[in-house]
Amino acid sequence: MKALDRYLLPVARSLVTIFDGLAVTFSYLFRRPITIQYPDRIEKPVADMLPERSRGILEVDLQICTGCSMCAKTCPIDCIKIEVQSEPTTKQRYLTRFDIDIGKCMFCGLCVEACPTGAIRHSHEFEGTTCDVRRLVLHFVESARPVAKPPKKGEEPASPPLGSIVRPLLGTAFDPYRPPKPVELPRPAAQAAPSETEGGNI
Amino acid sequence: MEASEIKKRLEELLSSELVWKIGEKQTGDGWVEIPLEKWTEACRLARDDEKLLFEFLRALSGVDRPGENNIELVAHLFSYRHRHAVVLKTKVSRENPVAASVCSVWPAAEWYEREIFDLLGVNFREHPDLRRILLPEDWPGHPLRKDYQQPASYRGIPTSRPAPEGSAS
Amino acid sequence: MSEILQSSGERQELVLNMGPHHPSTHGVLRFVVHTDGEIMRRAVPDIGYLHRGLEKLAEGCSWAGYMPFTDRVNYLEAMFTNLAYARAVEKLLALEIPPRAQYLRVMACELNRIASHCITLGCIAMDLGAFTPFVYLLRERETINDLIEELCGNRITHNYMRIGGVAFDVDESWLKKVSAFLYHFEPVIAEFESLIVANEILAKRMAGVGVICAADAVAWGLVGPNLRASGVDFDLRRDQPYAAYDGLQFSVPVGRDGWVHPDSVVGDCYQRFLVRVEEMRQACKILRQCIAALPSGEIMAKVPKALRPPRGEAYAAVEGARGEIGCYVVSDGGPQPYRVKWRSSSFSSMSIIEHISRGLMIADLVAVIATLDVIAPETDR
Amino acid sequence: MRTVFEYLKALQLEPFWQQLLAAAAVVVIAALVFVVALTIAGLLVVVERRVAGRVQSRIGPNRVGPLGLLQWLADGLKLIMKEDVIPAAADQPLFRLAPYLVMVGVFSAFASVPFGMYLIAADVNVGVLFILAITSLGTVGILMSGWASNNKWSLLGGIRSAAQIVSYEVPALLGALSPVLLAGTLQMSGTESEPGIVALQGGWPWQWFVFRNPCALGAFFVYFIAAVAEGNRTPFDLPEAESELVAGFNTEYSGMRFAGFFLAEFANVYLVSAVATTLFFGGWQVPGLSLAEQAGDPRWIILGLVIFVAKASIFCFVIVWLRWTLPRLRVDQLMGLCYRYLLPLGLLCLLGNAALVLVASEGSTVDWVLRLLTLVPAAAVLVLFFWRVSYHIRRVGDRVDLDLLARGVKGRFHPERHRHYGKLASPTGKGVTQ
Repeated sequence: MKALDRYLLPVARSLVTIFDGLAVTFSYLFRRPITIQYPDRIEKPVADMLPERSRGILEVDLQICTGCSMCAKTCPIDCIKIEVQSEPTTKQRYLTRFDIDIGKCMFCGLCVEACPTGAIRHSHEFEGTTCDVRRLVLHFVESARPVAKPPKKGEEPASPPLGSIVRPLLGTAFDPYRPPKPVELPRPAAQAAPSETEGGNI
Repeated sequence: MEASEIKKRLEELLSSELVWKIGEKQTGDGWVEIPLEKWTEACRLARDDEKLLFEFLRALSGVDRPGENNIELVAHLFSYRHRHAVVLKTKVSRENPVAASVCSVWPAAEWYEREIFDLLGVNFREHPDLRRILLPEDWPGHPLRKDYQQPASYRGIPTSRPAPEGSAS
Repeated sequence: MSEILQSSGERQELVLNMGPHHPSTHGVLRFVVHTDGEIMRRAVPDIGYLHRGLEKLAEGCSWAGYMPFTDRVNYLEAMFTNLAYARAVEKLLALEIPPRAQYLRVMACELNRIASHCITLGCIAMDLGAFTPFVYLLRERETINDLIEELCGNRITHNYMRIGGVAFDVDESWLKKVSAFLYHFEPVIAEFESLIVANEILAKRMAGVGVICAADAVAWGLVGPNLRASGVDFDLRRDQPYAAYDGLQFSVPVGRDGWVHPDSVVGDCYQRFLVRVEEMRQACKILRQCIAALPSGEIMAKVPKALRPPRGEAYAAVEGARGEIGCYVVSDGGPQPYRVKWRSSSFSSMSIIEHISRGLMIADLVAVIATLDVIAPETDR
Repeated sequence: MRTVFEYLKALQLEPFWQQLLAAAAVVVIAALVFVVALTIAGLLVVVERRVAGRVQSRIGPNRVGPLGLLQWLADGLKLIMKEDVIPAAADQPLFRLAPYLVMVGVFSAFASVPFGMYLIAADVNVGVLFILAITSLGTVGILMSGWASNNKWSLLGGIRSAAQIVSYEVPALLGALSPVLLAGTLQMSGTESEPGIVALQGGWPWQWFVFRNPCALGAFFVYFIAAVAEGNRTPFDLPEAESELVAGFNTEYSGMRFAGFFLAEFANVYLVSAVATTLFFGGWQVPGLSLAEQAGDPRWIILGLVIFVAKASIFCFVIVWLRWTLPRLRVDQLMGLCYRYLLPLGLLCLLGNAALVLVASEGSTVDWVLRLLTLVPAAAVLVLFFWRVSYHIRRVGDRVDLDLLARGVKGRFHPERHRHYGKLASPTGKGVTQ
């Protein structure tokens, strides 16, 4: 009988298990599919769907950036470059360059933790496709801006909505690459002071 | 068994004086220093002895110490039956790094030693199949050495991408 | 066609090049397979295609700056590699971790274990021809990834743990979402079992194939589910408890003869498959206990900003989804790690494939690779 | 006036014009059948991807044409425009010839598939034999493509498929012999004057050959499993097992040639289901009407066509459904199944049929007992199946669209909608319905 068992038992087992497996797959014909038909058939843009802590493309709120370049120091792959030039006459320090190379950034979030005033933060943007790798370097400073004072506890300025700073910089995938315009210091006096760059380890 | 008892046991088996060391502030793991010529014998005893039974080679790693001009071979051992662990270390000179292979003791060591040969350049005697495991056969140099210079290109392929104009570094 | 049939003494041998771009080698692995018709003489693995030099990279980063790189050691188990590195450095610093952080670490790891097992079990079923279970488990994995994304901001490369604790805290709504997921997921495991686990074709394809006895498993350094499937009852979480595991009750599944299918032997592919299905259920049990017993309090120990661990070395091991993930850290007192060595489970399970591949058929080699759960990035680091 | 040629003969033209018109009629009918088979194969590709999608809780192609029904046209165009690469070291003539052989093997078998009462290209009196013979021509094509693409994987794929198709011919034939035995003729369709296999069956299930006696039911299973294996469909799709042999014998093919293999595979799926409905499930017979009534009114013939297509598509669904549920067999298990299980079962059913035909003459009480003996268990299995399906839906919850992050999107995991939301998971609590 042993041989007969070895011959017939697999048949019985396979009939039962295949029957049950087919029942499971057949039951899925009556359930709703879970596909999100990105990018066109979704109720709201995906950036609004992402959770609050989601780490998207970095953006910098220059109103509260004190130019301390703590973020540039903690970044393990040095993809943040900051230049602060001081106006010789008025000793006012100006932010003349704040670039983040999103092509190298690995969205680890260490810079956001290191920033004392919370100027740099992760937006929920992720659609940063471009045809030119040079456009992946985001230049946040167009014209020299005076470096902000660290805000007092009470009255921080209202921070712009998440993603509003970086979305115009990203533009669309087919925008041509335009080299950033060199940023000059505002020149109350006649000649421009020699620039001494501090911070931003190259 | 505690680390010190294991060391004493090893000393009895090897019948030679061994040194037990630990980090600067007594934090981290301590290890037992084994002279290079007794390395295979110590490993075999550690595996076969009734009281030790280290049949599981957890990890075999190499640490390059150009300061003391040697390369350390670090073996983390563990015993499933006695549930205790030990760290054995030996030093290989940096000029002609040759060590005895422990493949005969643990088959797992075969690939670990091939990796140490590949990344640190330590040759192992009587290793069944010593050749590079991770890097291509004709890769110049051993990357994990402290004085390793990354070659500019390999067979005409540049090994680093120039940062796009305007990027940080 | 002449170069195909290399004559090697008595019978000609077909040398097949399986990989590096082959559908059943997960990631980029290559096997030079010497076959005689369908039966394999030897399958020589060739690794290194995904070697990124993570150990060399550590010598260039600061202690805290290396944490994002630990996610990339094994992209399916980012939490476990984070935890291994964090525990190694904490061992060097002799740091005391607040209990809430310990429980958060356990919860994050168990969620990651379920996600990793979903991929593994799905891949095993897909490699043997059944594509649907893979999609079901991927759908569940999407839900876990959403949970983790809400916890730490990233779906795969979490970078959630810090030396001395965790980066983000959880609130009540997140715990409720995890509970809702558990209520939803446990019946899905039962459905997966009725769909494919007991399936006679799958059982016939895996029972008695690629048998690894306990002695071989230990000698070749197999760990985790592969080791337990070979009958060795060892689990780091229970036998050397770390984080908050000592207070939790869970059973460790171990392979045994005739489990679910009479032809199945200890240490064969089918046992490795079953051990992982049972481990998913145990991970749910652990998650339930963590939700109930989550203490309140700090989530980060006091750690100086510029970290300089004292000179010395430390090895910390964590029970990952594929077994023990060890991180051996050497410090010379400087701001940068002197040497970091990753003990990866895929490296050792890859080395045993050549040993057990004699006499298997090509279809069995696919089953062996899938059940040993070899991941290319973790093998090459 | 049953066939086109009788109609032409009635025109009494001179013999020259007579033959010319007959030849033209043959060409037109052949082209018609080929176009019908191509569109059916194309539609089947879309049906498979939709069913696969739905089974895997995703959507499947729904963008090209209404409900994605024109997707196969889009694929066809893409494949036509794609570059048709021929490997340098390939055996050129064989490489080019292989897809045509495989297509000829499958599409020519559609000649004797009875879509309706008179709607059959060639109702030859050896219909069943013709179909089973011509489909094995595909083996030559597959072997040729395996060898010619000078690729080790395709070689393995080609050899495996040759072994598989040849060995599964035998059980397929045995399975197909039972209805031939019950009908007493090889002719597929036939009319009331010269009865064929479909004509001898009735419209109602108890009149079908499959429920004539338990052995006939067994013969159906043997035929169906063997025919699925011959079509290289899962769980027997060894020759192009993606995970092992990359893509088996059609690894090196691209563009129109790959489309040839692809359409041939799906045409074969429809062919198998068409033959299964004809032999076992009373093809185009309209239930409740005798043959004479059906022959009289063309509307009944159209209804017969609809019934035939419905039954055939049920079997197509089953073949597609098998593919997305079952894993793949290993080569030796595949051969073992054929010789150790299908062959003996096929022989047993054939002998059983022969004996029962002797014992139970048409319409006698023994005959009715045998019919009930097979119809009742089959119905019971069906009811059990649907109960099991509802059990699976109840167990995991009828709707898998729980949207965890309340992204307001229909298709995800909604924790709020989960019936146990709000309560923290109890440490020892089991799942919802364990």
